[in-house]
Amino acid sequence: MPKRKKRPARQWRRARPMNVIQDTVQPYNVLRENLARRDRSLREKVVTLEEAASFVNDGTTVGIGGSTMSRTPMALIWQLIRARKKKLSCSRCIISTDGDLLLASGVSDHIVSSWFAQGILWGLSKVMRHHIEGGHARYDEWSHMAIGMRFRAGAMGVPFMPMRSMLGSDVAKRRPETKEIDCPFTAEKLLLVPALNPDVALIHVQRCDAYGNAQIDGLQFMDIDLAMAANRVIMTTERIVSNDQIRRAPDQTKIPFFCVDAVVEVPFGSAPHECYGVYEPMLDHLEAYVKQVNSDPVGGMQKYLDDYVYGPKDWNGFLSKIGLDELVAASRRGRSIYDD
Amino acid sequence: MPKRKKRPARQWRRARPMNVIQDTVQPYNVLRENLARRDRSLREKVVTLEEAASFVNDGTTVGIGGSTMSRTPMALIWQLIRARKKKLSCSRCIISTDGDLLLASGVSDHIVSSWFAQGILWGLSKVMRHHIEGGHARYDEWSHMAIGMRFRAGAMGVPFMPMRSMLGSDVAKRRPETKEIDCPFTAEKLLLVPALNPDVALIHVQRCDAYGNAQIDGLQFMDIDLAMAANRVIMTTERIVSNDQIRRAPDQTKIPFFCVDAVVEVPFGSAPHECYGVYEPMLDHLEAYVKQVNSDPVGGMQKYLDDYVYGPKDWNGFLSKIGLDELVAASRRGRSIYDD
Amino acid sequence: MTKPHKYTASELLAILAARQLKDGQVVFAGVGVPLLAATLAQRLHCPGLTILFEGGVIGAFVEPGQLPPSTNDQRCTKRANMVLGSAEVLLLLQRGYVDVGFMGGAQIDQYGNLNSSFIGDPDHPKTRLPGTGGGNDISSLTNMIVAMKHEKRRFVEKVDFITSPGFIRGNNTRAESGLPQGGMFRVVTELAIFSFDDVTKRMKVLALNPGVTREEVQDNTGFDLVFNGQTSVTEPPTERELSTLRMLDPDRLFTA
Amino acid sequence: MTKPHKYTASELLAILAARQLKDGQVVFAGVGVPLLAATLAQRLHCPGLTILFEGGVIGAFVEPGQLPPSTNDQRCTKRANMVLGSAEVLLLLQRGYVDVGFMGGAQIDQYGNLNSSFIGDPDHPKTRLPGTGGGNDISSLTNMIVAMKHEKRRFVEKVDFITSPGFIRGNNTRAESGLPQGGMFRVVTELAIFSFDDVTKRMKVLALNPGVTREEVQDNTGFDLVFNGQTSVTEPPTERELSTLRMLDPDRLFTA
Repeated sequence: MPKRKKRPARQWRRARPMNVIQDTVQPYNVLRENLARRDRSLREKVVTLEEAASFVNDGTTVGIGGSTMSRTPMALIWQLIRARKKKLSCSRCIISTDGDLLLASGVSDHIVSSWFAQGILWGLSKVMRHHIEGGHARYDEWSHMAIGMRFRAGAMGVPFMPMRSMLGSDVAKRRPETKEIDCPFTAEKLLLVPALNPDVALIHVQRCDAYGNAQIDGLQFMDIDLAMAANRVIMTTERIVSNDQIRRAPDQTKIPFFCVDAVVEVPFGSAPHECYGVYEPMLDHLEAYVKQVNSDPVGGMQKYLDDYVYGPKDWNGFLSKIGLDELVAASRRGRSIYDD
Repeated sequence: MPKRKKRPARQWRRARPMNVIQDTVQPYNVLRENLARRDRSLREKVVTLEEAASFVNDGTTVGIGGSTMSRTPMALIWQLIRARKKKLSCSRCIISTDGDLLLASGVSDHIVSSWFAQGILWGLSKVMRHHIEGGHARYDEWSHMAIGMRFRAGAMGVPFMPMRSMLGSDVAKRRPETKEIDCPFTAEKLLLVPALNPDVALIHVQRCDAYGNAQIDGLQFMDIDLAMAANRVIMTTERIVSNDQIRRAPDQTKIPFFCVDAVVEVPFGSAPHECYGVYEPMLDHLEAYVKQVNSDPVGGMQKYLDDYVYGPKDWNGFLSKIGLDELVAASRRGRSIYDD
Repeated sequence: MTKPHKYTASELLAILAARQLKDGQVVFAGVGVPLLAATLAQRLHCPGLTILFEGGVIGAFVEPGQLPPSTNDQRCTKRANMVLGSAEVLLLLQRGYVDVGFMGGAQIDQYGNLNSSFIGDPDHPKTRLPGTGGGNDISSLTNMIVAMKHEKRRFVEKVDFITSPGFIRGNNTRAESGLPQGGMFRVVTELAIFSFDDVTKRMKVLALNPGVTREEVQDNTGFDLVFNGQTSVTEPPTERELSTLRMLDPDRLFTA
Repeated sequence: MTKPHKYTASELLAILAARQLKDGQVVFAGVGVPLLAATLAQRLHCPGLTILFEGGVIGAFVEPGQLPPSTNDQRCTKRANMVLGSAEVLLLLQRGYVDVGFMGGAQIDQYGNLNSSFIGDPDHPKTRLPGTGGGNDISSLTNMIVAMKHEKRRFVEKVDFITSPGFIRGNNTRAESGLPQGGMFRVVTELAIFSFDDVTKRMKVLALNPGVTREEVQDNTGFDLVFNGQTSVTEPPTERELSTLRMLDPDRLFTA
């Protein structure tokens, strides 16, 4: 059993009260003024991972792209942990081992999601259970579509979206932020879910140019709405390509440059999760991780953070610890999606 | 000046009353039951243009894909005219010479759109003016985004979308179908626009398979929402490709097969309008058309219908009348979008 | 072909679940047994079955031995007809394009309500479960088939928390809650197949699995089951069903 | 370089409109003079100008001599940064990504309201105009520059119909109508450049075009214009502006 290290004090603070900013709809004029102040001009915005993480302020709201073990902006999360960020309120449609890392490191004490475990293969996350059941952090549960509708309302610049699920369930009963209405057109019952406009979105893509024009292959999850909804977007990319390449197929651009505030080229930036068409999840690493942290959600997790996050010199150092064999095998499987 | 032929009586009937079906939100259970009855299985559905047009019933509501002079499902409209359809209520984000044809032929007496003329190059449509000012047909004007939000609500299975334009204008004042509310979250004024679920959508694409899985290159306008919103979709395509080709790049499929009820392969199916990457508008033909019909919106139009719609043996016969030179030139310009 | 073969409880579950699907249907399948069972049905009696995954996949055709570890992985998209956003694929349920939702369950009650959120008091839970994912959306918006393990602690009179609504408190309470469409259609376990009473919306036994008695089902259930005269006995898995299933999941990822 | 050159009224309009744009802005441009003027600005003082078109285009870079006949044509997309749906591009206005809306106008009033729907009584119109297109959305949601011909029948005290809202009835009536953002910023004609009073929101003369008098502007306007002491005189088109413009529109599609 790994030695239990003294954990930093911030990890133990109590969950914040209900009226955190992720629960409240930002007034339209505030949203507009925030956006008017952003530099939306066509300009290069390539930075280092360290610089990118420095743009995330403690106590702010963070939307995380991808879903479960796919296109997770893992390098950015890894860097936020190394930078000892605090009290971030994080939203993601489905959150996986990245949620463990955020809670256990003390970076986040509030998760907004529809599903939180390491992965369906491994049952419950003991790390999540430790933090949520212990009251050290909050996990606000919404239906998967509700998370999508909240980002969509945020992306569209409206305060809510109407929807027809969650009604009648206890999921809605525990979300006082929603409003049940009788439709003014049809008198049907509808649920209105509030817009979610995170202070910053973290998104990983297969390729983008130095301005932030991004192409996403395969599963796009909710990343487009998230990018449009957020007040800032930090984008990591497997590869930076020329603006000429982007302009040759403009209908393949999924996120336009003017919603992107920083671009970082990070090969394997979703490791140990997958990046569509580039690599599949690194399941050997993940299985060892799950075994270690679920057997000891405090000490095992701290040891993982020490060994894999705080320890390595840089992101390539982290990748080296996963190991070349697993990176090569994951890449081979990743590319196989295009074998047909 | 062309001889004025006797026009069919149906062209002269008065506009229908305000409560046509395009103005009312369909109850959720009705929408669901209509959809439950559709055969959504993976099956081949290739038919002829004549068969496709026969699926459109008189007096129903029709959503038209593309915008202005782009990817207009012109062959389908041409066939609806030949089949002497009546009293269709037609919606399109921006309607162009197709609107002239629909009104003058008597196929439609009700247009729902944001803009109606032949094209910005040619000023006002005298054909539109003749029919609308004369009270022979109705043109309901919405903002461009409102048309989009109405299709979107229809596509999402909700009765309305909230939006922030049209407020304060006379456009909204003339649309009693809208509802102005104070937002239950922010107390801001919002406009709710009702869902639009046309009985049938007419959509033209660059390629699809025999099941209806469609790829759309370039400008997609509102076609995806329209396809999801409609109770039936009739799709014409420049080319039918194999399902294997579709499955090799599933992230390029823009409309899924199960919303499509009929597929017709019609090369140059948008002529004389453009089809992105395949051909540009046939401006010589259009300019001659505009000159003829704007100088005589009744007789000139009837002559055009006789010569170009009723007269030709089939769609290729219509294309022959446009002329090979113009088709080749338009195709050359069309493909040039990919020259970079 | 109908003589008994050796099979595990989870193999039986997958095969009986697969039999519930009809060719030509559009099915929204969760990961695990549902994904496997839908894929099995597609290889057997439903070549025209359209499988949707929550990650954003339409018309999937999962490869043998390449089962995805979640419905958000690229493996789900191999030879699919369409890949789209995850809000978009969930909206297909709301619009009505889906015939059947097909999920697993951690805890179910007599009205088919599912709990995957909390064991105990939600404010001070004994166990915080992962949560709804798309489960709430699927069960709110379409007809449901649930495949799950049959244990007394999983089949309870009233779930601690309604994550994914079945018929709420029975009768018309589902529609009155704002859910006029869909509802529980079938529950499949290793012991029996269940449907729901047309009026009361209580769970009833439709068919017993081979070799299972009424008493055995009732003993493993935390509420009184409705039995009626039409309870039949299910045909055991055929050799073709078993061999196809084992070809699809050779590593026994979901049929351990 | 500042000595006078020969130019047409529409060339002057395009050049003066182009000068209103600033580098780094995101501008939503309508077809015709706005498209041409935005493209001209991009070739002159605004290399980093981002041009949006209603058909669904972000970051367009229209080629000389290849001006599109509408903003829904493929020519708009050549060497663009992104092509997207037309509802999506309009929603960018609502979310707030756009700095300037840039349109033509058929009829405008003293509060900057535009009419492109009806001449006369809307129930029995003398002329049914094409309608709003995206005009209502653009003018409702962002700051507007309007480039139009200056005629008395086009500059009226009160438009017959508010298609695209300016400041409605002046003062705070725009915000009170539910439009707290945006509004008329500039009107550019072949006679003068106009802005709007901060308080009353009435149109005022900002600068006279070369050789144009106050009286000439007032005589061609159907309402009393506000003049104040700061009215300046605009620099005439430079040779570079004219030659670039003529390179872009050699067929005089929009500068006849």
